[in-house]
Amino acid sequence: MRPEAADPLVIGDRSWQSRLIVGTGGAPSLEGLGRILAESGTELTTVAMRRVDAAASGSVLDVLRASGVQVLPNTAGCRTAAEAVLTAKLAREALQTNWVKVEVVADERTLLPDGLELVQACERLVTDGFVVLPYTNDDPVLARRLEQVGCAAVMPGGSPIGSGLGIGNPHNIALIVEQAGVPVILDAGIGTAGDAVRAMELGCDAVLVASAVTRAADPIRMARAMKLAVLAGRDAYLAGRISRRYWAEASSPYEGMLDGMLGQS
Amino acid sequence: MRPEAADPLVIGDRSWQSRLIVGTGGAPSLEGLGRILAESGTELTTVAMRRVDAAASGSVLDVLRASGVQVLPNTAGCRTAAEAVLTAKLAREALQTNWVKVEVVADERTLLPDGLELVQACERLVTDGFVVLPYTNDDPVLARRLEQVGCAAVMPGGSPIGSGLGIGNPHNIALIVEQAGVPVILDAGIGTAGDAVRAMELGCDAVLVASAVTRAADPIRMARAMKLAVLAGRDAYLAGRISRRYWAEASSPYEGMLDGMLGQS
Amino acid sequence: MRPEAADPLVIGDRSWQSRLIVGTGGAPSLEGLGRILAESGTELTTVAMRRVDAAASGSVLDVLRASGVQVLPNTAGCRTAAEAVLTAKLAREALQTNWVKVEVVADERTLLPDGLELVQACERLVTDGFVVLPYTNDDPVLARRLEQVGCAAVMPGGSPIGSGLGIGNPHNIALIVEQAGVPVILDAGIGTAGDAVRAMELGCDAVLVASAVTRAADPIRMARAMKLAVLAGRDAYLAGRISRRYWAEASSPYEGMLDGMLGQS
Amino acid sequence: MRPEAADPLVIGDRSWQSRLIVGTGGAPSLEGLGRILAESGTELTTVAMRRVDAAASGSVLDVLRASGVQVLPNTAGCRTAAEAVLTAKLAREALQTNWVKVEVVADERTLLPDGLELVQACERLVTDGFVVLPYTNDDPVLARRLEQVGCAAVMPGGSPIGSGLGIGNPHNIALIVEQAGVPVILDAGIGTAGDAVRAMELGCDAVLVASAVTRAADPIRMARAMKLAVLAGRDAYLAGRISRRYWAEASSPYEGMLDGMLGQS
Amino acid sequence: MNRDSRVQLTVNGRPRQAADHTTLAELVSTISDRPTGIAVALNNEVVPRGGWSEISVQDGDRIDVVTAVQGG
Amino acid sequence: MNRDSRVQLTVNGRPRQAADHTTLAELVSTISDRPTGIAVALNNEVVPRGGWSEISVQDGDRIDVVTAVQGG
Amino acid sequence: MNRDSRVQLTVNGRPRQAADHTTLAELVSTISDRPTGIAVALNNEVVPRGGWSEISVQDGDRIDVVTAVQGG
Amino acid sequence: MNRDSRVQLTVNGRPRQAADHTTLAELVSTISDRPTGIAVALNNEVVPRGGWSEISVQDGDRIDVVTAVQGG
Repeated sequence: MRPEAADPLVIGDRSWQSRLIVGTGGAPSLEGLGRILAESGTELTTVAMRRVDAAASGSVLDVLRASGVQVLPNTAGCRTAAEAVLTAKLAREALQTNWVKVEVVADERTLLPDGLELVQACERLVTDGFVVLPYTNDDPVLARRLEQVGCAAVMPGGSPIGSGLGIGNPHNIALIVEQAGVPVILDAGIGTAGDAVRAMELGCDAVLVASAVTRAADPIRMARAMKLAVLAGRDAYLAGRISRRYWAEASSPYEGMLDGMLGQS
Repeated sequence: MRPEAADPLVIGDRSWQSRLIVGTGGAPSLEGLGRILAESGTELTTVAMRRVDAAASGSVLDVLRASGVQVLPNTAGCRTAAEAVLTAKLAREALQTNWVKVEVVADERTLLPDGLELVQACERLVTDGFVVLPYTNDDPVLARRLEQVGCAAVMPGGSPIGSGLGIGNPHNIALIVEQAGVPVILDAGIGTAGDAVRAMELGCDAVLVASAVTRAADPIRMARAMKLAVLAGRDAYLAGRISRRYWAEASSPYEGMLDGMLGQS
Repeated sequence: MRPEAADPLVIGDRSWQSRLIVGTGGAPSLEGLGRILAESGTELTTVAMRRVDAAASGSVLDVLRASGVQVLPNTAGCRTAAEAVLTAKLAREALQTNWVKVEVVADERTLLPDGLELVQACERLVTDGFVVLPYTNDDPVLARRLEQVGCAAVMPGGSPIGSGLGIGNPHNIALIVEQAGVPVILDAGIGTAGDAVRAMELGCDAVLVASAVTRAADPIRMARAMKLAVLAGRDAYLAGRISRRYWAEASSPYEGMLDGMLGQS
Repeated sequence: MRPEAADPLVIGDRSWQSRLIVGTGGAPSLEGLGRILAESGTELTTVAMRRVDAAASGSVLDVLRASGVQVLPNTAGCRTAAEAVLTAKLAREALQTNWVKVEVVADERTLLPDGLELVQACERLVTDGFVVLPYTNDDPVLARRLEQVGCAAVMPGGSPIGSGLGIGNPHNIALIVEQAGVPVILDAGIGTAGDAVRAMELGCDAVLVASAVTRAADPIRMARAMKLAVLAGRDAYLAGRISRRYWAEASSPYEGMLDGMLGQS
Repeated sequence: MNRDSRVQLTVNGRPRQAADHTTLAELVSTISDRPTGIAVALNNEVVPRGGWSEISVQDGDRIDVVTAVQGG
Repeated sequence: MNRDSRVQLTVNGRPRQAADHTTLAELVSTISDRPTGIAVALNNEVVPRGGWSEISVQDGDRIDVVTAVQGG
Repeated sequence: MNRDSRVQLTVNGRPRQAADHTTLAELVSTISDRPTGIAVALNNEVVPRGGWSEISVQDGDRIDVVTAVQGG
Repeated sequence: MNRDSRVQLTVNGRPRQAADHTTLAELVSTISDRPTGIAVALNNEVVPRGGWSEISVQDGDRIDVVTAVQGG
């Protein structure tokens, strides 16, 4: 009678109860990050790989360990397949995980994925034994190609990273969901809880948020909003919404009305 | 640390923890209704007033009593102020409550409220001591007038009753919220959880759903979706979403990138 | 073979070839106004009534006379039915026309019509022999009521005056068009040519623009854009658009494809 | 004073007065096609290449010759770069033109372009001396890549071919326009005149329509609607629309109002 | 004479006869036995439950007995 | 005595004095010389142009002289 | 012997026989008499019109004769 | 002579000198003391932690020491 318990998110050989993935970018502090993760209920979170900064105090890894949240390294910032592959291998060595969220972006203004480089990177990483989750655009054809080269999930963006513009093209997301044989994770562009619900109602299997939570005025509360939003959207998707009607449809019965009581009586 | 506890919905001299009002119309059975109400977490629900049907077995009132949910009679089906006033008085007598959701609709195809009749009905009922919650359209001017005649809340429709078209004009709802000195309850037109979140993110104080839940393929699950959606939307509204940007904004830092590693090195 | 010739806009006992009404407000100068009117092809334009300003040089009436454009006085700025009625009578005396666009707004921030005052003003003016064109909101019920009291057209706003937000609730405009027995003129909120096309495609009989033209960076060019937009929208409405499809539909034939030529041959 | 005369569409070394390209697919008859082309004012139209059908009476080429409209062969139906290249070469031989609209679609349900195959086809055709106009999706990164390999224009789809869903993601089209150094032609998905205006208002240089015209209830009238829509949209884009405002902005002056006349006087 | 002792009513929109001097309480009891949740309008005016036994129906009266149903 | 021969008016919202027996036509001519396009309200009632020369202003009168301006 | 003098082709996707030494020009003329607007691919390579009369089909050849049709 | 015993490196994108025969392990220890969560690329090839103490840096080597940070 607890439906969530029977409805895990499954990617590759792992599964989670939560369908919300939280990116760690933009959190005001490591302490704040820990509270965000806790409130969000997430079980999986992304990190970026960067050169060690000797001046940095504390490590995001300590926070994640304390939170019991699994880590998913990404290749944020990479512009070519070669960079992404190297970054993935460094992440594997540093974090002892063969899971990677592959990002290969084309320019800094849009941070949109470069489809051609992305496919190359994913092919090479799959061959090298990685479990590959690519950040892609909302092109159903590219999503299918990524699945064909062996990706374990596809992560289409709703709109540019950090833009908060939500899901720019719901039709494309629906097309991706319809054809996909692997989980679809809506990534990038989420601005508020309504966007996360929308993604889930379109049939996405999970949602990744970062800036929408970490840069909200009250990140802790927004973390909870997102947790609830993903649950609400999943339930609504499974519950099967009513169809849209041009005209109204009364929810109260006509029988037994007092018509005729007044005036015309 | 339980923010909901500090954030009740207050109308007139009553308050509730839940911001979801569930209309009882359209439920497949009385037993089903009871389960829907329980799953939704609602504390307030609407009923219509009709002539006694001797053939009816069981009463919605028994279900509500068992559920511990408060009853809010409406004047569904009324076409004039006079009909609405009489219906409200009958409801007061039958249900021993001076609360009433006033509906005065103009025609059966759209079930849209008749603003002129509605204002008259509300004025008379307020004078007669009722706590009046009018179902109105999304006109900010009419909403203000209803508040001026003493209504305890305003209940603008998002789109025609039962249409599932969601919030047709978010700008108008935002204008109503901005000016209102009484609670704003989004009523009518909700089709799925995303619409409920949207309403709350616009700043509405509560949401009323009926068909969206009772006529969903799985009403129980949709009831839960709505419960979560209202919580998510409220949290997101209070958390303060990020602003929308035309361009992307990286959530990963640029410092420490491996640029220069490859090719150009 | 010139369909426009057979498709006049008819209101009351007058008719026009152009379905674009241009408000004169906001024009940079009287000379500029003359050029805007000429480029727009309009045959009907609104003016407001104000106390004579002795310092004013030239008069909008001279421009209209030179342009051969008919004048439609409005009651802009009025807040009550009484003010609107007096303003209409002054306009009738000054301009020798019993046509009037009735505006009764509720507040200065939204300039949205006050439905209750509006209906009263229109009833009185119709009784007094005026041809009444009310600026109303997008409520189908109010539009019907205005028609019932004898208005010669209804002029629903797409969004607040001067906002440029376009048509906030196309569904409501469609409902108004569907039920109306008098012409429907989309008034207020038009921001650009696309909004005017949209209005006409929804079945509106005409469009009124003011700020969208007079405050555009290049008002003359925008005047022409609006002229073309109204023609385009009218044609598209009458031509009957294709229906929307979820999937693609090829416009090129499948027969005779070279499939089999390559690879698999 | 005829601005159109000074605002030609320029692609490669050719230029046109009309910014509307009409696809010939779906026309009810060759005679009907001739009238559609005439009414649309187009100067450029697409044809597909297919095996000769001995049973066919008349040829689309005769219609185009009689209309004086230039022909742009496409590679509709091709699924691989190799097919597209061969089809382009056949078109060049048959029609004595080195211009080609390159289509490489990934599947028949969506007819969406296959970005990877498309880039390959375009690269080879540019090298072979073609003037290449690729039908692409709305991904700004892919559009830029196509420009980099030497395409003379880019033709992003608004939504799936023949769907009539309009422009699914205006933000992406705006991003493509902003970065493009070659003309941007909105291709695919146009359903009605409003969509064409929208495309031009986003800054597209031209619009291609086929089904929206040829399959409309009245194709001749819709052809004219599209002609006017493209002109209107171009003018509106160049004229510089007013900005959007949350609140109203009066177009009538406040000075000289009769306030104080009534009631409060 | 027997005929004089009966009155013609409209009850919940339908014609109905009743014995003269029938009280509202008696009439309502033939329609519903719910102790609560019922209201009665006599010629479009609400009659509180406490008054039902004190009012006798009269010829031509219109009586409506209503309750709450699912709706809204 | 001089004082008695003048009246106090409100013209277009501003206080103004005029000689006694001044007609509306005379008053309007000091505000606008347009032969058309003008209307006058005397104490919130429209006075047709034809009546301007027949009506004299009286002390306390409120006169509004309006015309069309750009708007709407 | 008669049999030796014929070749087996695939023309526009369908099997077809032709006399040995048949030129492309002769073959095309049986499919279309348009003087322009036609192109021919021989085994997936375009053959310009000028070469049609100089090339004879050979057994197993695949010939496609295409033209423009409504589309796109 | 002293100079000969030092090598010139690029460490995390910046020039740096080190004593000849310095191992990767020694070099990394000057940058981070984290026992886990660190990876090293030597001339764009990952060197597993187990190999750090067996490899000595050489003149011109490029070494990157990376870890996880907030992002994505």
